[in-house]
Amino acid sequence: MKLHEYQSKRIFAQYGVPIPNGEVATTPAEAKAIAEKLGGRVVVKSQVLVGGRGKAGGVKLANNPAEAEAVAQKILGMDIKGLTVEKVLVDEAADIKQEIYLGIVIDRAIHKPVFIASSEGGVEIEIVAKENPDAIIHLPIDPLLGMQDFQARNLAFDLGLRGKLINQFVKIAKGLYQAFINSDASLAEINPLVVTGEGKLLAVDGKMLLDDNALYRHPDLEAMRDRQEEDESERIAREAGLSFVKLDGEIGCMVNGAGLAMATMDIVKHYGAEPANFLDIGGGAKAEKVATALRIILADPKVKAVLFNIFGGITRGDEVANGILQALEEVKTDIPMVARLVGTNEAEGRAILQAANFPSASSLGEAAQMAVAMAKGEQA
Amino acid sequence: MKLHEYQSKRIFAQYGVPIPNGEVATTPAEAKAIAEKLGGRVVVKSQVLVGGRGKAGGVKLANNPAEAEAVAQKILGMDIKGLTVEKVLVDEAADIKQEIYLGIVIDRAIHKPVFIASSEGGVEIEIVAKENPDAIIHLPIDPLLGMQDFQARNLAFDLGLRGKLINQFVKIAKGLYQAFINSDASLAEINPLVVTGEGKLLAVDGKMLLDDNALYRHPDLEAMRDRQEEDESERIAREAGLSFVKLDGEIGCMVNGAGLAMATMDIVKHYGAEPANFLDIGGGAKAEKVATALRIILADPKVKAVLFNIFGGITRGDEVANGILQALEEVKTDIPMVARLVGTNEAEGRAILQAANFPSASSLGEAAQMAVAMAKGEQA
Amino acid sequence: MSILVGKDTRLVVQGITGREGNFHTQQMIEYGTNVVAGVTPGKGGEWTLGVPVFDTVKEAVETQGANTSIIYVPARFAADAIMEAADAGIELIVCITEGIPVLDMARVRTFLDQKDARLIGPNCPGLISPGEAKVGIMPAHIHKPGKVGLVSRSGTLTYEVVQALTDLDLGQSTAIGIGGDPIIGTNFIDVLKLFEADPDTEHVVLIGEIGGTAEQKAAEYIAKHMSKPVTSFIAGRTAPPGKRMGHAGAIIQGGEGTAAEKIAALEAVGVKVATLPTEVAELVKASMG
Amino acid sequence: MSILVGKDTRLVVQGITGREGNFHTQQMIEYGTNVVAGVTPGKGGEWTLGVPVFDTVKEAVETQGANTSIIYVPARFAADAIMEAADAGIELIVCITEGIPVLDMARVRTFLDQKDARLIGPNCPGLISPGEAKVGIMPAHIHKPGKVGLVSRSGTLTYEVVQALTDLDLGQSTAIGIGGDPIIGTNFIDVLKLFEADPDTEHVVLIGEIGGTAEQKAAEYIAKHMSKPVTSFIAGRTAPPGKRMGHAGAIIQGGEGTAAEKIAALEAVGVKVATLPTEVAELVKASMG
Repeated sequence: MKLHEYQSKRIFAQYGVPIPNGEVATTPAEAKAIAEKLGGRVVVKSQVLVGGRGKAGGVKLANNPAEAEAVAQKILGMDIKGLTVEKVLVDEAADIKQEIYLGIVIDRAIHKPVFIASSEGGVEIEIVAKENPDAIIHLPIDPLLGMQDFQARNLAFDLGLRGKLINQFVKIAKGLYQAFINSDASLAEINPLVVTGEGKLLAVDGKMLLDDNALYRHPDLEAMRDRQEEDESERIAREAGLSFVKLDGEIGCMVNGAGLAMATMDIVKHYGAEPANFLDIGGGAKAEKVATALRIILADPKVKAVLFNIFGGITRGDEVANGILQALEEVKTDIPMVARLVGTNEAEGRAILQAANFPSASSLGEAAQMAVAMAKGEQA
Repeated sequence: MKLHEYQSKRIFAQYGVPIPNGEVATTPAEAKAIAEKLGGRVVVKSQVLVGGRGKAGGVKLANNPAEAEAVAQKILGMDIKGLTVEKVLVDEAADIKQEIYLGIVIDRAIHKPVFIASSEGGVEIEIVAKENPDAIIHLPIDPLLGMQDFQARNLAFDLGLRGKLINQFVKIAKGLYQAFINSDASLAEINPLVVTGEGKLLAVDGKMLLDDNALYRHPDLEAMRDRQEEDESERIAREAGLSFVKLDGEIGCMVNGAGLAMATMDIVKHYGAEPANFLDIGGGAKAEKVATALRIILADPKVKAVLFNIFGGITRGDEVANGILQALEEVKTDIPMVARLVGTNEAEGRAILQAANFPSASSLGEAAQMAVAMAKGEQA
Repeated sequence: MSILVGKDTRLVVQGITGREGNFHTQQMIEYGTNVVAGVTPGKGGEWTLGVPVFDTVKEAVETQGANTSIIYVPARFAADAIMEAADAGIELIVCITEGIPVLDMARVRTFLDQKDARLIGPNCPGLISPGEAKVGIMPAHIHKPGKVGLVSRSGTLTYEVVQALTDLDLGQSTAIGIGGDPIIGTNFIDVLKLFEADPDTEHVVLIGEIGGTAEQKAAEYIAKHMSKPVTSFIAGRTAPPGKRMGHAGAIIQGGEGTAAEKIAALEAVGVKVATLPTEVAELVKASMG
Repeated sequence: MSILVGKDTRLVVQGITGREGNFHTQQMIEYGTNVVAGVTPGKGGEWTLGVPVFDTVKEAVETQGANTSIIYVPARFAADAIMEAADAGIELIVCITEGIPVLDMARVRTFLDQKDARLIGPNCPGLISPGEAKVGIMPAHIHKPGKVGLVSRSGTLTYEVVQALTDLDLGQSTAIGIGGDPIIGTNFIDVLKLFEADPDTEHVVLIGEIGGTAEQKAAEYIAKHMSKPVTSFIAGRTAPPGKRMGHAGAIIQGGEGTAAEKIAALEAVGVKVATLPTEVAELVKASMG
């Protein structure tokens, strides 16, 4: 789950990370009022859950409250990569002398959280990684020991910080680590962490991604979820316990297993069509879940054919077959479909489909080709 | 630092350990009022910082408020091993079906906290250890990982607990561990942890010892210190940063280094007298600290002679010599004294003492013999 | 012959009285796996499917000599179950459970660094040495004994490839699903090493997917240390960036972890990479002659 | 000859600009110890006593090849300083600091189990190999080179015994104070092992005190593994139970850890235990002939 900049920074602030004074506005008038309260120059920042909002014109400076209002007027309602800006963060503008990147991710290979830091902050870390990999510092943290002061100091000195900035940095790095751990984050990032003209460190921008698997123990964070984050169909799927990602093609796919679901998408493409979605019904799915999944697929008007690919292990063929038929009773549709069922209880599943005159295929390749042909109107 | 039973149990309760309802009384009338509020049978328990209060008659059952008042009347003011009972805890009496011992200490050899548990609770664990060592379960906890559920479950099953008691026990063991860690304890003990007639676990008695070195980060716990815990002179010494233990003999000892201080006490005894105290002035002690130490020693009317034994490493002979003379200016006394100064700046220190006609010895043996003789009035 | 599980496996099932655990225990017993114990705290002393149930893994090890464990407990209890097994002296722990928080696994893996136990998974189908033992949830009938070693980040996609191999009469020495999570116990390289050393594995199939760099690291290892031929399939060529494709580990982040770069890395070291799952079997067949 | 410190020691002083750290650095340099660096965060680039100061131990190791560290930082920063040294690759860490919370040390020792570093202390006087190197705070002039290896839980009591040895012309190979805290890095047995293996140590002196069971364990070890004679002194025969005698580790608890039981354990395995500190030297003299 993604958090907005203002949400991420508020969490960081709870762990002692200094952030600019600022508030969120949903109207230009509110933006003006916040700018008046803050006094001085402010920055008006669109809060959308995609990257590249700066380039898209979604972040603007304002010298006074009137300007803040005018700028907010422009930004609110703006479309950034398909998302409409509904909120802006109005922050005190910082006097920036230096920009640092400071982030934490999970390093899969060493199975530990790792700090990523660079004295070349303010740009995307992926760009620094590509253009100047030596400018990036990696510091793994033992998740049992936690972050130690000496590690934070080493990081500070490696970033070239000196004097009073050292102790400020130690506090920020340890706070960020604690925020990462206590929120079950998969990413916590301050970019830029700036050195101000007064010699203070300040987290000017922040970002957090949370581990969906751990949200059950963070109802407070779950409550921060923005409906912008996901497509309506993705939300319904998530609430039903389905893994679903909306795509742009015409072949709806329902598969058990994530790897097989990806392979099924690839095969659809291989045979000349585009998948309409990724959908993994998970292990051991029951009829009701299959029906929900089918409703989600059919709700997409672009879908011209549906491909079921079930290789039973935990999941049983008869359960899936019943789910398909049950869903079709509720959702009357003319969209053509083909199913390929193998594995646990495959015979029972196929018998159920056959009795209902539902088209089926014996191999994945055949099923994909049938679905593509159906979508092109070559078969019904 | 030692905590009272009621203090320990309140801390445990903060970590989810169930304790009996109860309150502290300082007068019989208060005890009666508490018993009225609780209703039913209560137990009135003296709160003193020594063991064996039960045998001494400091713990009594009362069937009704009037009895509670009468019992409190007896217990309050009672002398238990030299300490006067000033407070009683009035607790609801538990319906006890089984008594378990559950404690945590630091195991020096494996340098980890270790649970000590026994299904033979209710008596001192040292007695169980001596009489039935097989009845004691040891479970070390990795301080970086913390206590895991499976460890608590293993402990519960090993204690013979079954059914609904398992999950209660897991919660209690984890709570006790967290209380131990978060309080920087050197001992946290529930004895007995009882199984009640209603099938609930209840921490009927509790005890905690805290690590003095860690109290700086626990001002809330430091505030619980009872003046009963230590002799007045011990308190003054502690506040001055001196390690001091009051003993019963006639030779006051001032030494730098704990090991040497103990050896000095042993030598005093070896030469036929008894040490009046253990006193380590620590490394690098300055004149002012030496003066404070001397005042503490001389405040004891039993002291008949004072032995200074300083082997300078961090501590410097001249600083100590000046401290002795400075203290003697303030505290006019006829008590005879002898000093033995060697190590860092020993020549300077001896010269200072010689100039002031202060008796000195060249070896520890000689110094001890001189002090013993002085105390017996054989020399002045 | 086989790696990791076989005739010497003495299996304890953690979560044996749960729905999934019980169903798959029955399947494993039917396949011939030596299931010696089950564990469900609080149900010690009961029996299920002819298997004694214990309260703790420790008892299962002490009483029944269990050396391998398979875990079916819910995600929020799974990290504890893995540590319990390792602490009790289990040598091979197979965790089927899906949805364990990644920081739980970071702690578990760091804990396991101090232990002698090997973990397979989590979020995996387990492993099977056809004709010897099945420790997992895969449909047994699609497998046959043979000389192809198979390792995969996926579950059902593995079945697809196994089916294709068996259809071409290519049996398997051992087929292992290492799991689709960002942090797993045993990685491609660990398994490649075992297959390289196993005298009865002649050909290795590696099934990867988008996310992370495990396939690229495997490619480096293959170039340096593998004498046996390796064939591969990578799922997710059509996956968009920034979206998690079911598996918590299957996400293209910051442009990294695409199928294209993985395929390129493998092909660069001489690994044949199939376009379709069934093509894997054809490539293996061609290679083995 | 000597153990642990000697001519190859390249010492970094953590807390070199503090009052104690600076005073003792000067003393160590005067003794001939090869002090190659100091560390005080924020003072990197300065010099003191002819020694370059760095911000981090890592820099001191990388720039100056430091292999040994001595720590003089205050108690609340000492655990971090020990871990910093170990993480930077220091092989021998000597922590003088007194008053470190015991749970901090429990965490540090568990951390060190994963590292190659050896810790001496905390709350110790350090160690000295007379004529070669002094890494500690002991008065140097009382020592002389020789063949007695000395290990002690105490500081100044050790000086007392060393003085007595030197007075009888019994020089020392290495004298080590292992510290008076409940949790220490190196224990009696670790040092006994080193002395037993050191060709130039002929006799070992072990100085113990009340609290814990380290002396009893040492006695067991001596019985099984020591061919060299051991002489001992145990402080605290007059100490009362339940009171902490200065050292956090020196407390008789639940009737355990008394001087009497320690003396009995040592005598039972043939160790001569002196009644007075000076008597230790006489016993050694008699034994060495």
